[in-house]
Amino acid sequence: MKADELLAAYEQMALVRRTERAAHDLFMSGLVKGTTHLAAGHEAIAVGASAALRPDDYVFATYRGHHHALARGATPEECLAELMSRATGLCGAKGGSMHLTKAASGMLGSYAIVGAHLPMAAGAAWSARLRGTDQIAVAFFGDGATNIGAFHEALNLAAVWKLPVLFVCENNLYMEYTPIADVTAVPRPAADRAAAYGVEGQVVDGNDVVLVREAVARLADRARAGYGPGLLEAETYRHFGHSRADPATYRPAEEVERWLKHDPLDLARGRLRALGVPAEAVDEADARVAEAVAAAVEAARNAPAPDPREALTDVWADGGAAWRT
Amino acid sequence: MKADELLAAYEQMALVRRTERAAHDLFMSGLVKGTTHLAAGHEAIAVGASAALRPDDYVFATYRGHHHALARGATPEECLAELMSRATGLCGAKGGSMHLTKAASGMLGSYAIVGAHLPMAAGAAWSARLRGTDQIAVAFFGDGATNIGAFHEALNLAAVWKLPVLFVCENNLYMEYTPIADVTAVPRPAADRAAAYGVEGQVVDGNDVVLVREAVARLADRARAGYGPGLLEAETYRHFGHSRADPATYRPAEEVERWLKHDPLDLARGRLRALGVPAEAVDEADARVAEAVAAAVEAARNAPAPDPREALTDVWADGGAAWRT
Amino acid sequence: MADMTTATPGAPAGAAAARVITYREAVAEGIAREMRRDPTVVCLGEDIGAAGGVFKTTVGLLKEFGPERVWDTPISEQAIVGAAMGAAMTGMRPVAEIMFSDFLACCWDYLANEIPKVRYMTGGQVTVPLVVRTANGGGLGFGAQHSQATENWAFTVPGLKIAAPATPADVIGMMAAAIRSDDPVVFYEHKGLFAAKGPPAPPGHVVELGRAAVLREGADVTLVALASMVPVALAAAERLAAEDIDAEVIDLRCLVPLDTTTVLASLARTSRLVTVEENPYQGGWGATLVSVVADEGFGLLDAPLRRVAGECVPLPFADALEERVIPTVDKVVAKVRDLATY
Amino acid sequence: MADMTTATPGAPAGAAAARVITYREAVAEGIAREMRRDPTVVCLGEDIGAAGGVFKTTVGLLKEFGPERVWDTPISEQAIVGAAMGAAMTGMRPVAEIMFSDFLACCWDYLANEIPKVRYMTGGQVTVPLVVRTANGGGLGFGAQHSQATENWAFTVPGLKIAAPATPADVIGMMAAAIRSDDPVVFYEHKGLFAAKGPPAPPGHVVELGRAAVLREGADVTLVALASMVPVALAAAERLAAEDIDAEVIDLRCLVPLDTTTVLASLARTSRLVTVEENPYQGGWGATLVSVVADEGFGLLDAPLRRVAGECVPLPFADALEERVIPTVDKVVAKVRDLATY
Ligand SMILES: Cc1ncc(C[n+]2csc(CCOP(=O)(O)OP(=O)(O)O)c2C)c(N)n1
Ligand SMILES: Cc1ncc(C[n+]2csc(CCOP(=O)(O)OP(=O)(O)O)c2C)c(N)n1
Ligand SMILES: [Mg+2]
Ligand SMILES: [Mg+2]
Repeated sequence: MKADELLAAYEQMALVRRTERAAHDLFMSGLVKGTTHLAAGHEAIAVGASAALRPDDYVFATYRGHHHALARGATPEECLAELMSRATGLCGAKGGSMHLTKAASGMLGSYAIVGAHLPMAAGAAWSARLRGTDQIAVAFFGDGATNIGAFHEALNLAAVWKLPVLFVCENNLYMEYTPIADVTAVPRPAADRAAAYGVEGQVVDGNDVVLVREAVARLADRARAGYGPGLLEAETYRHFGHSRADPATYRPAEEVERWLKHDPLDLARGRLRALGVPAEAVDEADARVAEAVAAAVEAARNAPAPDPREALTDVWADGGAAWRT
Repeated sequence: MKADELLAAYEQMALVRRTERAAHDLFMSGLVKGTTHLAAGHEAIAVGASAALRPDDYVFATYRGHHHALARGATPEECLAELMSRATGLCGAKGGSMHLTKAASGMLGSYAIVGAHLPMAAGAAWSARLRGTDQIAVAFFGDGATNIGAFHEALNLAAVWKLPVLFVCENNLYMEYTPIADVTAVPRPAADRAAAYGVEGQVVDGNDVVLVREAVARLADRARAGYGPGLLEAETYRHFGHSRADPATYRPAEEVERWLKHDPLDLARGRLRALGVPAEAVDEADARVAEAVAAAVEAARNAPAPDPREALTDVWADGGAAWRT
Repeated sequence: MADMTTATPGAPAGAAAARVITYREAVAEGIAREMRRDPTVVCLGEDIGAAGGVFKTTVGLLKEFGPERVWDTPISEQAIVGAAMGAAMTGMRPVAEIMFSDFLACCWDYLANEIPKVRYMTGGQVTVPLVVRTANGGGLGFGAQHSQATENWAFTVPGLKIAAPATPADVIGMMAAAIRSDDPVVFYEHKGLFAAKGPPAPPGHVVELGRAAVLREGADVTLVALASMVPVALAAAERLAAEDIDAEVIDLRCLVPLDTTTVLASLARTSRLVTVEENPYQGGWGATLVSVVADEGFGLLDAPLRRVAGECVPLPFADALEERVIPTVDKVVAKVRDLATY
Repeated sequence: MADMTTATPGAPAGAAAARVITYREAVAEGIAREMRRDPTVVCLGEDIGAAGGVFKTTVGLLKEFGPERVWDTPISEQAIVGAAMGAAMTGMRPVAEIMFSDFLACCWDYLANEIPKVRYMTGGQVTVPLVVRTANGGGLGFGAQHSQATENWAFTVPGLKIAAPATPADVIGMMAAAIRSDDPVVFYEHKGLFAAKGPPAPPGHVVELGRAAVLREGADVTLVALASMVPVALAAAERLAAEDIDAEVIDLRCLVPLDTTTVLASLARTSRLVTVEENPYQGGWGATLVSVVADEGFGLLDAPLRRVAGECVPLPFADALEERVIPTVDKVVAKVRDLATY
């Protein structure tokens, strides 16, 4: 990545980090209902992958998907408004934190049933091929998702049909509270399964935005060129607990410490320094981000609640919800 | 296998073959309703595996399960009576061809949803371990089942929990009418997936009862000793079509010919010859089998139909079917 | 259950001499018509290509449309329906086959949690114009895991349209409507009707989803049926006519949208209603219909509302047992006769 | 939906001073009591061990019973329930947790096609004494895929017993009955009730499955509710009392066996019936109950049968929207008031 690209990526990651921090604080102060699954720590995966994708490619994410929505162009305000149950939210407050979606920019949704979106991404890739475009589709998922049946079915179908789809595992070492190693037959939950589908398994440092971008770019090129699916396991760690107010006490202190020292933003800052980008440029990016998120929080706070009548819209393509005559 | 063991195995295989032939003829003459999935050609897998198992081990089979029922001690009469909708059938004519079960001898059922019984077998193995017995469980399934999610989940769970369970794939090269190679990402649908669960993948000539017995015995010993699950891919071929009256015209003639020349009964006969077993001994076995199956057909034919009132029994453990007060 | 495979409900009088088409052929014809019209329609499923489907309901499609539009899949129900969903969200109109409707259980997450909800939970950002076709129902001795009438599973989930035609012409017309629908449709083809014959559908035939058909007018009691129970209800009506009980027979055709208007209008004429359902009594669609009627049509009622439904047991294998479980003409006649004297 | 998390339906008068237990604690307590009694009872599920379950409903079990009886699983719903089934067939009494009831869709084949059918289709050769526990229902802003009341999915399938307690004591008593049952039981624990408090259950407390509880007697109308709708119905009854409408409130407690005897007996006193269901109207259990009543209790009726049920939409995230979808005290009161003047 060139310096300006990397700086832009850094700023995007910082935006995710700030937005997640804001989401956390808003949740703690009771302004976000239900649940949240924050992606702080995972920023480099979303931002690095996005940098390697085209705007018309398709992204499918999980309930831990704020970073993907933001990386694909959703604004912090749209995201936070959704979390705060505002009519101006990405999904009009019908979806919530777990279902952020920005279809207009190819972010085709956040799915909260583990693994369910992997076949969908294969289907979007199939569709691209049928329509003769050279779009690709990417599914992001957690380490825990590698043990569910839909993973297996999606990988096999994608490989047999040589679909232009990438499966990117965000391996943060834990399901909710259980270490993935305790419940998985192989050390690399995703990469060690690749051979079962005749695809190459690759592991990447998911906290290094440059390496992620490179790895995704390579797999995206292959997929676009008709060589079939890619499977990438990106190692990362979450800074918050699994969801809501989880203090994540099940994680050993040294492990947390080690990973916090291997922070995606720090790594990018180091790389920027090495590329000779002046510290002020980084500070300015940070300042822009701080301002943007603060403004977003404010705007979302002031946005109206949804009209209760909206509960009975959007089931059908005609906009309504009638199930009988 | 010693000569007498092999002769016994041969006779069992011949019994399966004859019973399947009878089932086919009865179906064609309208005496078997619904459907059948005959296992002629697959005999060595059931018989070889059974020879390696203990009577108190558990077997779970598919809709193509007549050979497993017979190998585990169900009589041809019980099986054919079930197929012919008789009250004396294994399941009282409630199950039919696809659901042959003989729980009393550890044949815990034939399941007609592809792949569904793999987790069950894992569960039976888990139960054996919890109860402190050294029983094992075996699930037999087709090549087509390796692409369904339950396969993946069962293998992973069994490996993580080191369960005493064997997964034995009867690879007959086809799903119903579609070659397995057309829809599977790897050449060996089962064995090439083994590494994804940290288990050893092994391929065996599924038509050679001696080799099957050996392979299963080795995996069974390992499993019983606490080393966890085994995965075995047994190559075989079906002599009839997939089900009912399927003429199996989708299979190339040379392929059919090649496999018919590699017949489990012929192979066993050759081995018996090599062991010095006199031809008459084999002929006598054949004769016993012919007589037994003819008698079974006759007995099943003459057995009574089930009492229609039986339709409303056996839902609940109290024997009844009441869903409301 | 011979009546299931040979009856031709709704055949216009005098059509006997015209060309007839089987229900089974109508499936392939219905799909083919839409594939000709619209290049975004593609099919996928197990053994649907070269083999023409295990029920021979996709015969000819591979030949006419080629392997880029007719896809054989692995035994991966989740991948089939999940991929169909992803394709539907991105510009295609996939028609996915799930071989037996019992196997919907293997991809139920997509039918219950994904397909019917994604439009709503994204605030209307995406649509999912897909059809999941499946062979439904019993009466053929296929046993507990290949015989269920599972339309009620789908009926518990808002966001799915549910079609279940009873005649070849309706298969074609409703298939057209289903494939053209921008909403997801679960399309139940009844195994017991595949061999049934009926008049072919005229070119361009479309049967709007959610319109019940009054197949027989009557003054004394309304019978409401679906799919294979339609010929059963019609046969019962004939027998009842001989006893001077004049039954109106309604083929619901769809569960969602549910045409309660037609049912309530009929009730206004007959004051008595009996549903005829293949599915188990517990959780059957007839219950929901009855609950609408017991509320909104209460004032019209002259007698209890009755349901002839399957027994609450799994489907047994043997004919003698299966007939005890699934509604038959005899059972319908007995229930209606009893009601008429209320 | 504060009423859902704090109400204590069925608390005997004067119990306020006694020790109370939360519904959440009652789950763990109910399981622990059976594990102490019977060494064949084992638990499995995601995060149920060290973490004590994501709803903290299995807290303490790992500590008391150790890892050979409390098993953390991968995210593999099919393996969880499938393995439980295999274990149940071979001498164990597994208690499997499916974290949210929506995820039952991921292992639906086991609930729909395997567990409820294997006894029947083997002619009674095997039994499947297992419990599948799951957190059910909405009202907490968890959105479309984590909020459904899915007991009706199970209700469409004969062969499953269905329990859905509304109070901590019932959780314990029904858990005992469920685990001791030789039949498979789907045990719905309501998320909206986890924080609810109530009197603890006495030692050895067992509540037979299939017995509804009349929680409030009344002469004018019968309200039939389940799980989180029980406190809603009770609150509505209080409000209606102020308007001189005397409502009887029945907590069904189970869907299978369905206690229609208690309901019909109540109807004989009140002549009016309203169901209160969290689930969508289409396919809800109330429909089946109404269809029994509209048939067998027709002669007792003085007014239409009514159902207060969820709207037929997925569950939305925002409170303001979710309240529009799920029945509330206001909606129940309005519906009953209207009926009382019929
Ligand atoms: C099918 C299914 N089972 C269980 C859950 C509950 N659940 C939500 S997130 C989660 C852990 C997922 O772990 P992982 O895939 O590693 O993703 P992460 O949360 O670590 O990003 C679980 C078990 C679910 N949402 N869907
Ligand atoms: C989940 C599911 N999908 C589809 C089917 C229909 N079906 C029955 S047998 C079969 C082919 C199975 O092939 P394989 O596993 O190779 O076993 P074989 O029949 O060759 O012994 C299919 C697709 C089914 N029974 N279950
Ligand atoms: Mg994780
Ligand atoms: Mg095969």
